[in-house]
Amino acid sequence: MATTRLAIDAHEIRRQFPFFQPHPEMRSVIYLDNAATTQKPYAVIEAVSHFWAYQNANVHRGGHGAGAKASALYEAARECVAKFLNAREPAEIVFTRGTTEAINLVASSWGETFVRAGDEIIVTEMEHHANLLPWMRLAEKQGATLRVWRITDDGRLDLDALRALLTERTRLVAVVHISNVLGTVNPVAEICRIAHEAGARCLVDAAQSIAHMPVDVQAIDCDFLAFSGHKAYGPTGIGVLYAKRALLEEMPPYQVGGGMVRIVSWERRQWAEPPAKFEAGTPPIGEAVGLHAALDFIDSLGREAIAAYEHELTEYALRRLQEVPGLRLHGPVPDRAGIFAFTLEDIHPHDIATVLDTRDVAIRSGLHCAHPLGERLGGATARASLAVYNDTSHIDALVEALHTTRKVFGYA
Amino acid sequence: MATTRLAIDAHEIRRQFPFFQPHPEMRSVIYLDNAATTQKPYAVIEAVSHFWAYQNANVHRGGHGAGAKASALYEAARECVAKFLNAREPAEIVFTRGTTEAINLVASSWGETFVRAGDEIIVTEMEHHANLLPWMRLAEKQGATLRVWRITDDGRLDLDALRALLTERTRLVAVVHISNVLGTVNPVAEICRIAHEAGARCLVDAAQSIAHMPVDVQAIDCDFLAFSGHKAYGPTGIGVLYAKRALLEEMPPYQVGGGMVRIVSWERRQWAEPPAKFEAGTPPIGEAVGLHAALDFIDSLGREAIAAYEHELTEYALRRLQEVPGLRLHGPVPDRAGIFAFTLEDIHPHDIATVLDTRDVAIRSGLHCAHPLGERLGGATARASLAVYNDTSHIDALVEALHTTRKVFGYA
Amino acid sequence: MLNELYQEIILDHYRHPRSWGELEPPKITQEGFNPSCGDEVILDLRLDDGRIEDIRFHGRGCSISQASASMLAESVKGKTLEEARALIQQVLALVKGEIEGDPETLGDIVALAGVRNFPVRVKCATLAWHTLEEALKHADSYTDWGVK
Amino acid sequence: MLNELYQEIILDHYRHPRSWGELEPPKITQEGFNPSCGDEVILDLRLDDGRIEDIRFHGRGCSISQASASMLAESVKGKTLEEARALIQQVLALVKGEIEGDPETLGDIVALAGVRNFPVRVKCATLAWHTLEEALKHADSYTDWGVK
Ligand SMILES: Cc1ncc(COP(=O)(O)O)c(C=O)c1O
Ligand SMILES: Cc1ncc(COP(=O)(O)O)c(C=O)c1O
Repeated sequence: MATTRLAIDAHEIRRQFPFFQPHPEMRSVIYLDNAATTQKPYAVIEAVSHFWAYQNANVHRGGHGAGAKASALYEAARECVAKFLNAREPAEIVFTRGTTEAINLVASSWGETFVRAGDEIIVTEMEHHANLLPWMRLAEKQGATLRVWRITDDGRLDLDALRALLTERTRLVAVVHISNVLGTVNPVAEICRIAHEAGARCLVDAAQSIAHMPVDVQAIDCDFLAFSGHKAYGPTGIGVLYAKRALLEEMPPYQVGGGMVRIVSWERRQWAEPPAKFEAGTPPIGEAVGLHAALDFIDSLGREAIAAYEHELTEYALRRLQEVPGLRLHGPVPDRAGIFAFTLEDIHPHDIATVLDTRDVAIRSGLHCAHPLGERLGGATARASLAVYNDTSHIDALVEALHTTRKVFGYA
Repeated sequence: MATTRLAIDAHEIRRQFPFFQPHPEMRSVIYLDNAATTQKPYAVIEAVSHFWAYQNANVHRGGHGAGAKASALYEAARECVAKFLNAREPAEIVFTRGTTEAINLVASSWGETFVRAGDEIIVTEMEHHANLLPWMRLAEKQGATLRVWRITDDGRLDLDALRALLTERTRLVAVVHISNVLGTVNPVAEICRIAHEAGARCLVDAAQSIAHMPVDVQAIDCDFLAFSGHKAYGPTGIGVLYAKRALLEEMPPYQVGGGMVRIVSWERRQWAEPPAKFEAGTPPIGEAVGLHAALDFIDSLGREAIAAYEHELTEYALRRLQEVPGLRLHGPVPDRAGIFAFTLEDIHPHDIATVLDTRDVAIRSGLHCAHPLGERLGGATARASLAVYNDTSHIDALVEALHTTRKVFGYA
Repeated sequence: MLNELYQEIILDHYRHPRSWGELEPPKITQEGFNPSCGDEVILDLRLDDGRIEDIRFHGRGCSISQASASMLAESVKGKTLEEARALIQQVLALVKGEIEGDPETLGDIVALAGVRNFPVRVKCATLAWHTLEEALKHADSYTDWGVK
Repeated sequence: MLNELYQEIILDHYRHPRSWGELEPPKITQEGFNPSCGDEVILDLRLDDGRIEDIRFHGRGCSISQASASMLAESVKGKTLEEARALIQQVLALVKGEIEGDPETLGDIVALAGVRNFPVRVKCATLAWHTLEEALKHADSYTDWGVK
């Protein structure tokens, strides 16, 4: 694979990550669990440390210069996210703890206001629990109906199936951008267009796409989009809900407390404008600074370049994995993202992961928080997932370790 | 003031904080806005950086050694909090984003399950919005009644007034441990006892007490207690809900998503056990590591010693503030915590804060997210608040700057 | 620097606000609010024949926001909408340090230039002016001055 | 190290579990679940006269958890409650590395000692044993073995 043709040099990029530097206390790991969380570059760690050390203060309602500076940093992070997503304005960006909270916020605030008994919500069969359980619960609470958009046998979504599911009662289509199990890249812009034609809103779970390809909310024309900082080279404790301004205006607050209210008396309350209306209490300030640095890191490489690089690496991985006897890969081939869920002979995925771990290859095993999909696929899988710092040598090590696993379990 | 008598040496403690070290880019600040957020010691910043650099992985559902280690660190933080609060077991500790989310969780999960039309909730007149708005909203939603426990003119709570408010319909008493405006230290153990006698639950907002005095949930016998990491020398993005195990068992989940569910199929769901049941999605892992280091920092000084030191400092501040002509201090004297909300002549608090800021004394001004209390006190106030790294020289600088403020505004 | 911010004339407007209060209907009422510090300015306007026939304000907040509102009320009364809009732009530019203020045309208002060294306080000084700007935006759409 | 973990005997129990399945009622059913990896073991027991008269298991999970359950079922069948409880303690101690296992008395079970070097997998090995421990805790409170 001619990585030189591409702007991305994974070896050079790894130098920007302490996790990949030799360290006396740590064994060096081939990290292929990026769908769970990514490692953090020095730039992110240092931005956060610098904030705690020298810039720390609470935001909102000033009083002193340090507070004003911290508020400015926090709002600069919001502007950075708005630009990163091509939102129309920073007010469309609400900071949350992560993807899960962002979707819970929508299900609770928007859902309980606009979804009524007899209405319908469409979720796909490949959703992560984060984009499934909130809708299941909302449907139960409101007496609405959950419609499941089944996947095809090769792990894709069929747009005609969506058209057949949509009715005039459909309020929302909830769809993952890239499946965290199958690696399927869903045509979210088309899905939004079809949903809108039927008068439904569309929410896109971008947890797995945000760090791996360009994500433009105006091009997709989604109503809501969610992602987590920690899967995009940023810290935990922060995520983003993007929502169209008009929706945020008509949604009631989610959590209530300080900072999201203009006036409170025993008789009346007046909420703040969005996005403040949805950010009760002290927000994740240091984490927002870290997310800002993480998105700058991604932009320093270029999302087109990242996508192209990871695409080539994915093609390589598909070729190499298919060489392993008894390996059964889920999800579409060849057109897919760098997330590979598989089984190997009758070896339980936890055992695969354990053997790989002894070879310092870090993957994940289980149902990957997508149980209904897991059932459809026949149970637990082992999952390797790529990020921009991985290269072909990591795939080689993975394949090598899979051969070892076969041997340990007595396969020739 | 004979600081030598005490184990606390604030000057020595400040050496543990980068914020108080000379720095080429920063002016050194006399930081008296600790009720908003505290500064962070090196130990916390380094624990967090070390985690991001070398220990980072997602928790839950292992697969590799790094994930197991990160999970162990996350659960060790929970154990640390449990010990710190003297909870019966780590399962009584739920990690949240902060105090605000913790109370929203209780109001939503416990409140919507156990508070019915006609029931009553008692909140005090000195509550922060975080312990007020969730109950206002719950009362509206459920058709319950909010009863306001008024403060006395010297800013205290009268227990007989509580007894008079309690009825057999009272489900909850929500009370702040230390008022973030008045500095009042409320007798929460007695309040819980009285509430329990009437068959009500009691929630304690410990945001302002957690870093300043011993807080023992078994001694207080509260049903719920909440605090934020960032006000206890830890990072933003993390806070704690303590709740008695039996309550957590009978409460439904708050947010739903990955990690808080055992089984999900299209037909059925089975929630995980507490505390996992209340921690949907990727939790604030790095932040938990930071909170662990922060509580270790507090314990390294000793909470009794901190309380004794801050008590002496508070006495000194009360004496010195009373020397400033035209200064009107709110809250009880002398028996109170180191939070001083005041007005000065007819000078607007924002102007006081601005003048102080030019003298590098950082305080806060406004209504401090406690609007109903603010109304009672006659509007905005300036607020100075102490932490363990402050000393008498800081109080002197504050008083000096207040004299300057008088002069700028034409007072002799 | 402090003395520039808190000039005598500012404190005088703060302590003795001009045109304080509310107008009787019919009127236009426009509320201004600074969420970052809680300052509030409410303007009551009566327009007639393309002019600001009368104006009052009330509100609460720091000396800068209230003095600025007082100066505004004093200076725009009697002006045409066009003149008022031009003045708003001039004051905003002054406060942000984009132009130097001419005491001849601006009068007391030049004192607001003192906020330039206090970035956090710029919003206090501009609050009333942005509020008026907002009120005048809708001026053409009012048929009856008493009802919005 | 790996070869110690995945000994032939473990793989054999994994692939050919002994006593797999469910009992007909009356029986005691106890479910065991490892939330950190999702492993599941369900034990069906019939007690009689202070003895484990019959036992079956089913579940899903890794080779360690399933092999361990299979070994458990094979070894405790016919034992008195007291003997079973003693065996549980012995196995837990073995797996945690507190004692060395005696192949004479433990048989295949000694193979479980291989998890010692894999802290994350210890819970897989102990799952079935903790599940049995839990089931026997309630043993005295059952009057009718078919109903809990
Ligand atoms: C008494 C009190 N309760 C609750 C809060 C809210 O804490 P947080 O903003 O960290 O959620 C604060 C802090 O502002 C407080 O002082
Ligand atoms: C597709 C998808 N959605 C949502 C989530 C949940 O993200 P978080 O745990 O950061 O809230 C994940 C990550 O596990 C994911 O892969």
